Amino acid sequence: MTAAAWLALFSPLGAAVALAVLGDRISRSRAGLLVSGSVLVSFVSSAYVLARLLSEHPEQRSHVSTLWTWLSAGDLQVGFEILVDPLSVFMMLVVSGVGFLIVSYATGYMRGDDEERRYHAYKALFVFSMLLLVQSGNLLLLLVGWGMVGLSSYLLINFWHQRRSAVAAGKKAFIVNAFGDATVALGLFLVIQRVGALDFATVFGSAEAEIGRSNTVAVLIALGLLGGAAAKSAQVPLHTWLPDAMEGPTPVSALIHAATMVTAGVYLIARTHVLFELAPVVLHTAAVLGGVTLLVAGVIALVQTDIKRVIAYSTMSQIGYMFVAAGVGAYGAGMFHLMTHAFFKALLFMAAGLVIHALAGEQDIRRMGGLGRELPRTTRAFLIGTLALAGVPPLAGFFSKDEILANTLDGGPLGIVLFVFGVAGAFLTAMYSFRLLFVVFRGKQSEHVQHHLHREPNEGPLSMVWPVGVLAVLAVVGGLVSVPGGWHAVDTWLEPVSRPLVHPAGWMEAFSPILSVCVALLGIAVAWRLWGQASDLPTALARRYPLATVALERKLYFDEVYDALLVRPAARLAVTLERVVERPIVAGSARATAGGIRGLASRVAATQSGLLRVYALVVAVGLATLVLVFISVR
Amino acid sequence: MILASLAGDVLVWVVWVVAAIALLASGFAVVLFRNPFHSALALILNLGSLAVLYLLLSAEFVAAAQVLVYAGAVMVMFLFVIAYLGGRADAPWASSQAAVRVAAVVTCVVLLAEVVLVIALDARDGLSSAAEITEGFGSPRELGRLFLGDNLLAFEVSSLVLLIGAVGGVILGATVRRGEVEE
Amino acid sequence: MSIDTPAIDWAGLSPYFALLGGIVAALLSSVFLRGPARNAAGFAIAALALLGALAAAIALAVVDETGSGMIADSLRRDRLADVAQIVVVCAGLLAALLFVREPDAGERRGDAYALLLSAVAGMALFVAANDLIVLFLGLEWFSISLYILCAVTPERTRSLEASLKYLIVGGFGSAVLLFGAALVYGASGKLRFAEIGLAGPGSDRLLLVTGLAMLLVGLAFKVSAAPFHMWTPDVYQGAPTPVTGFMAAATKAAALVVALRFLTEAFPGEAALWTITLAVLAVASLAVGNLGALVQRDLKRLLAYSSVSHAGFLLMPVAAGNALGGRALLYYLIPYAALSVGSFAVVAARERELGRAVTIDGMTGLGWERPVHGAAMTTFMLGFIGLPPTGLFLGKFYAFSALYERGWTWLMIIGAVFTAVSVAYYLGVVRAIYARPVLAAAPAGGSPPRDTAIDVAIVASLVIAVGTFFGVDPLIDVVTRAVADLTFPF
Amino acid sequence: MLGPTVAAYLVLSAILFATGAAGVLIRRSPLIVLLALELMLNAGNLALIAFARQHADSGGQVFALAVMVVAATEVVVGLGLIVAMSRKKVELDVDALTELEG
Repeated sequence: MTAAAWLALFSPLGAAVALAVLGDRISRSRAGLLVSGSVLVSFVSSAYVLARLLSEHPEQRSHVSTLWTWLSAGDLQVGFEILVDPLSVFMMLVVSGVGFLIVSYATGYMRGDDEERRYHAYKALFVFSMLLLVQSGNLLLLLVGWGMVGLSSYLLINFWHQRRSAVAAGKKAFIVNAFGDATVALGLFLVIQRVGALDFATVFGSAEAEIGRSNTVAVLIALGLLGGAAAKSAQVPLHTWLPDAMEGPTPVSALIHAATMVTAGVYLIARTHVLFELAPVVLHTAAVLGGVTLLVAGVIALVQTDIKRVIAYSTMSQIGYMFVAAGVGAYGAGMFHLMTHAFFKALLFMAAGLVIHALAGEQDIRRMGGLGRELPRTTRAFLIGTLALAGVPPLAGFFSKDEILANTLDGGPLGIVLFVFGVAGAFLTAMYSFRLLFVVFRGKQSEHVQHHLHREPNEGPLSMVWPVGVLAVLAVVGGLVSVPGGWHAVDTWLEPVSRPLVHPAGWMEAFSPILSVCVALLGIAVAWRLWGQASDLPTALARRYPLATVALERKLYFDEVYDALLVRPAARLAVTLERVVERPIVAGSARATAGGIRGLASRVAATQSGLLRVYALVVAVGLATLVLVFISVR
Repeated sequence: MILASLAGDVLVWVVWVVAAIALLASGFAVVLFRNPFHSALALILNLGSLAVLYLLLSAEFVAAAQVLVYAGAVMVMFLFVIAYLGGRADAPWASSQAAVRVAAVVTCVVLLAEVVLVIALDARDGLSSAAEITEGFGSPRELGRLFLGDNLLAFEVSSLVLLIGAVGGVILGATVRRGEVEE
Repeated sequence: MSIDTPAIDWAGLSPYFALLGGIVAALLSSVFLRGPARNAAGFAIAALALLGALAAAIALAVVDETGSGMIADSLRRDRLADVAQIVVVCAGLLAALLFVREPDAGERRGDAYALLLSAVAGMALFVAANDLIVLFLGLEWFSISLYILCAVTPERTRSLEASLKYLIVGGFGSAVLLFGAALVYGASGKLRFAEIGLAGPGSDRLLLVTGLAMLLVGLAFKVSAAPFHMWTPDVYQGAPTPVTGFMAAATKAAALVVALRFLTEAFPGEAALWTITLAVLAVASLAVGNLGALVQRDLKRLLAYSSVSHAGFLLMPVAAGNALGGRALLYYLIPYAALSVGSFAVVAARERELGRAVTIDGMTGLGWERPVHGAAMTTFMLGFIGLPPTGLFLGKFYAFSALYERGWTWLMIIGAVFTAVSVAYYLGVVRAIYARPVLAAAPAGGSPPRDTAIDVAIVASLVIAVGTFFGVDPLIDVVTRAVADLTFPF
Repeated sequence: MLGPTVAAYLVLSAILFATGAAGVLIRRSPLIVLLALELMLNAGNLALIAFARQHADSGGQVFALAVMVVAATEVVVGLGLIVAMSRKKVELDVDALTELEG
């Protein structure tokens, strides 16, 4: 069984390495096949592992497999090991399953791109990193996967390196993620220092005894982990990279950021919940972050005009729900929503991709409209995704979101507040998702559509259409694995790994769905009123509240604040250093060497003449300072 | 007896003062002369006065080596190269960047002040008295014993470094032969 | 007159003899042979000598349970020296591969091999030095060899320029180090490291710390730690690329190992002073190196600044002053050396292909034209950042752990921040590698033939860099034993 | 010990060191810079020999002799470089050449 898990892990890596080594020697279509085949192998292996686990007693479903002792320093032993347990298998299935659909879709979507092979290689690398992250058997290997996910997402985001905006977006994503990596690493140091081990079993087993509850160290460890989780999962205030990440090839990498990568934070909390529970303050912080994020992102999504960005903000908002769930201790509910979200969000992105594909790359929804008649299948797919997202029963999103809301009700006073947030969020979700649906598919066709729409027999190549179909089915039925008042398959499955802290009573399970369905329907109605029919109400509203509109369109100024506080001072420092230090001292010699062998003009040489002495002078000044310090401290 | 010792002391002082003045003056001259040829000559004087000081410090063998090897062989090579370069070796004295020059002088003065301060503070205790030396201290015999004994490695490595230097000089100084067959 | 010559430990000296034999043979072959035969013979001799030295050093590292002194205790024979020699010799081997087709070296190649061997021998001596004289001689031996090596391609004016700059600033640094050594000798009356350390809290502390300051400057100069780094970009850029690769890897390794040994053995009483100084130097190097690299276009210059920034990372474990730091330093050095030589090897290959200096734009499309080079360079750049799968990931982790143990979390945080800064320029290179060339950068004079030697060097560096990631455990074992003899102050 | 104490020699050596350092820092001719480097190394030698006398330990003298060899080697290499540079640009004015690295 563990052999199958290793196979699942390494097969995408093998594909990535093969593509890197083969370069131009493999044809584009073969490259795509190779990668999708390798991810399919991962999925099948994961399914096999699941089947094997199912045949075991629930309390014994945990297997560690170590390839070799990776490093041992003193008492600290870290193996190159994977952990196979219900939680990791759950994530493996989501990652490799949805990953497989994405990869297959991409072979159609990226066809004809100059650098198709590179794209496939990056994607294989991404799947490998993600699997490493969810399968690792200790915190250090988890950090490795964590970092590699950030890296491969960087590569995907600025895949189109000719676009300045893509490059900037990639950099931003990487820096935010690197910040998260750093905080996780600092957390790990504390764990090593206190517990002296990094493998999950030992750490979780002795955490309470070695670290203690609610003291500074416990809080710092949990904060470090939370920093990483919030960065990777794009939670306020570390969320700014995600909307920009939509610069990646439409919509494939966007999809990766929606369905898989960003859920890593939720996984991390669920996996290390023992450490979080030692610092309930931090756990509650996570919940509050999630609550704030789901509202903020929902509001911003209302005014965005780029089809991918709307879905991106929706992603942030939905992950906010998952953070709320994890934060109140309803890990199963969070993971459940993670799964259904992967289905319907992937569906939405793929449908959006079909739209963009049909419109030759157009992403601005103001230049769409009336596509319902032209693209009936896409419209149906989009409608299913939207209904699931909005939480309309009996689609997948309904069950998972309401499980979260029901769980918050049991979370004490904070839970009640979060419940209110969640219900408000449900309203917003319904509103912005139907706005998107109405604006894109209803109304009259814009001029752009009339000129650029190109029709294909199946509204897209087959390789793009079938994953959409599969996901549409999943988005409809995926929620049935867990039904309020009935059964809780996900909770039960994950029980041995992450026992929930909250147990909603019967009335909660009944009350919350009814309320949230009402709210969602209200949201849909409002959206209908505003965007569903020809009306000048939206513009009138915008005119009425210009400040609010601008603030929302500027995404509540998060970017501007970071820019002023961090980016610009850093840039100024670099520029100043360049002007004061670099140019006078160093640039001269660069110019001289660039001038070529014979062209060492005497003028340049004169600039040079100062240089060497300056070098020596700096040494002398440094020496004088050091001696002065040394004799004065003695 | 006391008188003789006193006379010896005075003599040493006189020699020391003369050598010290020569040392510092020639040192400044090396740095300040416009013509490298003159600077090189000043360095020879500098090395000579150093040899005198070494003698006062009972380092006979080092003093001899200083005069023979250093002031003799090395400086001859120096003068030869300067002569080879001819008048072209004359380099402008002044710096184009006065600020650098000022900063350089200030830094060196500060550094000097620091080291002198350290020596002065130390002179009250550690440096005030020198250990008694034996008869053979600093003699060729004594150093020979060290070079073949305790410091054998230093001896061997010095010769190796010199070999590499010589090879390097040949490599750098040799004209590049053109037209040699390349693979 | 009878002279008691010290006992000679022939086995312990075997690495040196292998190298010395190589130097002599290479010099003779370059005198007597002409044309291609000279090049081939030079390479064969250098490779044989280096492999011999490597084998000897490995054998010694296996045998040396406890350290001992050689030749009247002026040289150490212990695992620290052995491991450092292995690193230096391997860097030499890789650099020798790069020389095989170095076009600018022309007929000087035979001499170049001799000088390379000489530099390796000087470093091998330097890392084993046990007294001030041998320390100074070793330093000068390899420095002088490197000065000449920089100018081994005299057809390029800028390599002469680089060489003279290196010589003058390097001579300045050496003179400072010498004066410091003199003061330390004056303060303690001893030349052997351990005896200096044992001289006890006498009255001459002031003299001692002044000397220590000067010695630190001299060593920091060789490590390229800011603010004593300013020669680095010029010399790295101007020197022939194989020499640069060797310098980047070996000089730093040697100087740091010596710093570790020398400071812990000779200055245990001043530990607070030198550890804090090194920490400050580390911060300065991180700042200067990383910010400087951000604005570079020339790849060799960029890598030079990157090496300054890594001087900062490498100084951190030494600054920690504990056993963990010693282990971290040695471990870090191994993948770092491989990454350095490897990345310069890729630059050298590219340089020969394009027929001009390589800028970041010059890397455009490398990943497509030469997939192996591209993938290797990508791995090297990621490795420099500290990402898996190279050993530097764990190296940084170790270095940080050492700081943590010392209680210097602030330094860890500074290190982490600058790691984030470094991402920008390293990834810039990666991006260029996998960009499609807008205009096909036509190689000057057609594509040169495949250079097997350089490919071997690149793949070998890659294997070492990645191997240190996966084979951490045995390596940790090795470095733990290597520093077991040292007594750390913290 | 006759004459001035060791401290006096050390002060001389320090002055010589500073003079040499200043020479490296302010002169433009590589030849004179090389000469100034010799001054610095000789200052180190003087200090070594003075300390050797103070401790009555010949080790310092051995060190000084080794330094002498190293100094000679540096001179050889430095001069070789200067000659190579002057050769390289025979057609250029040597003033310009010396300015290059001065």
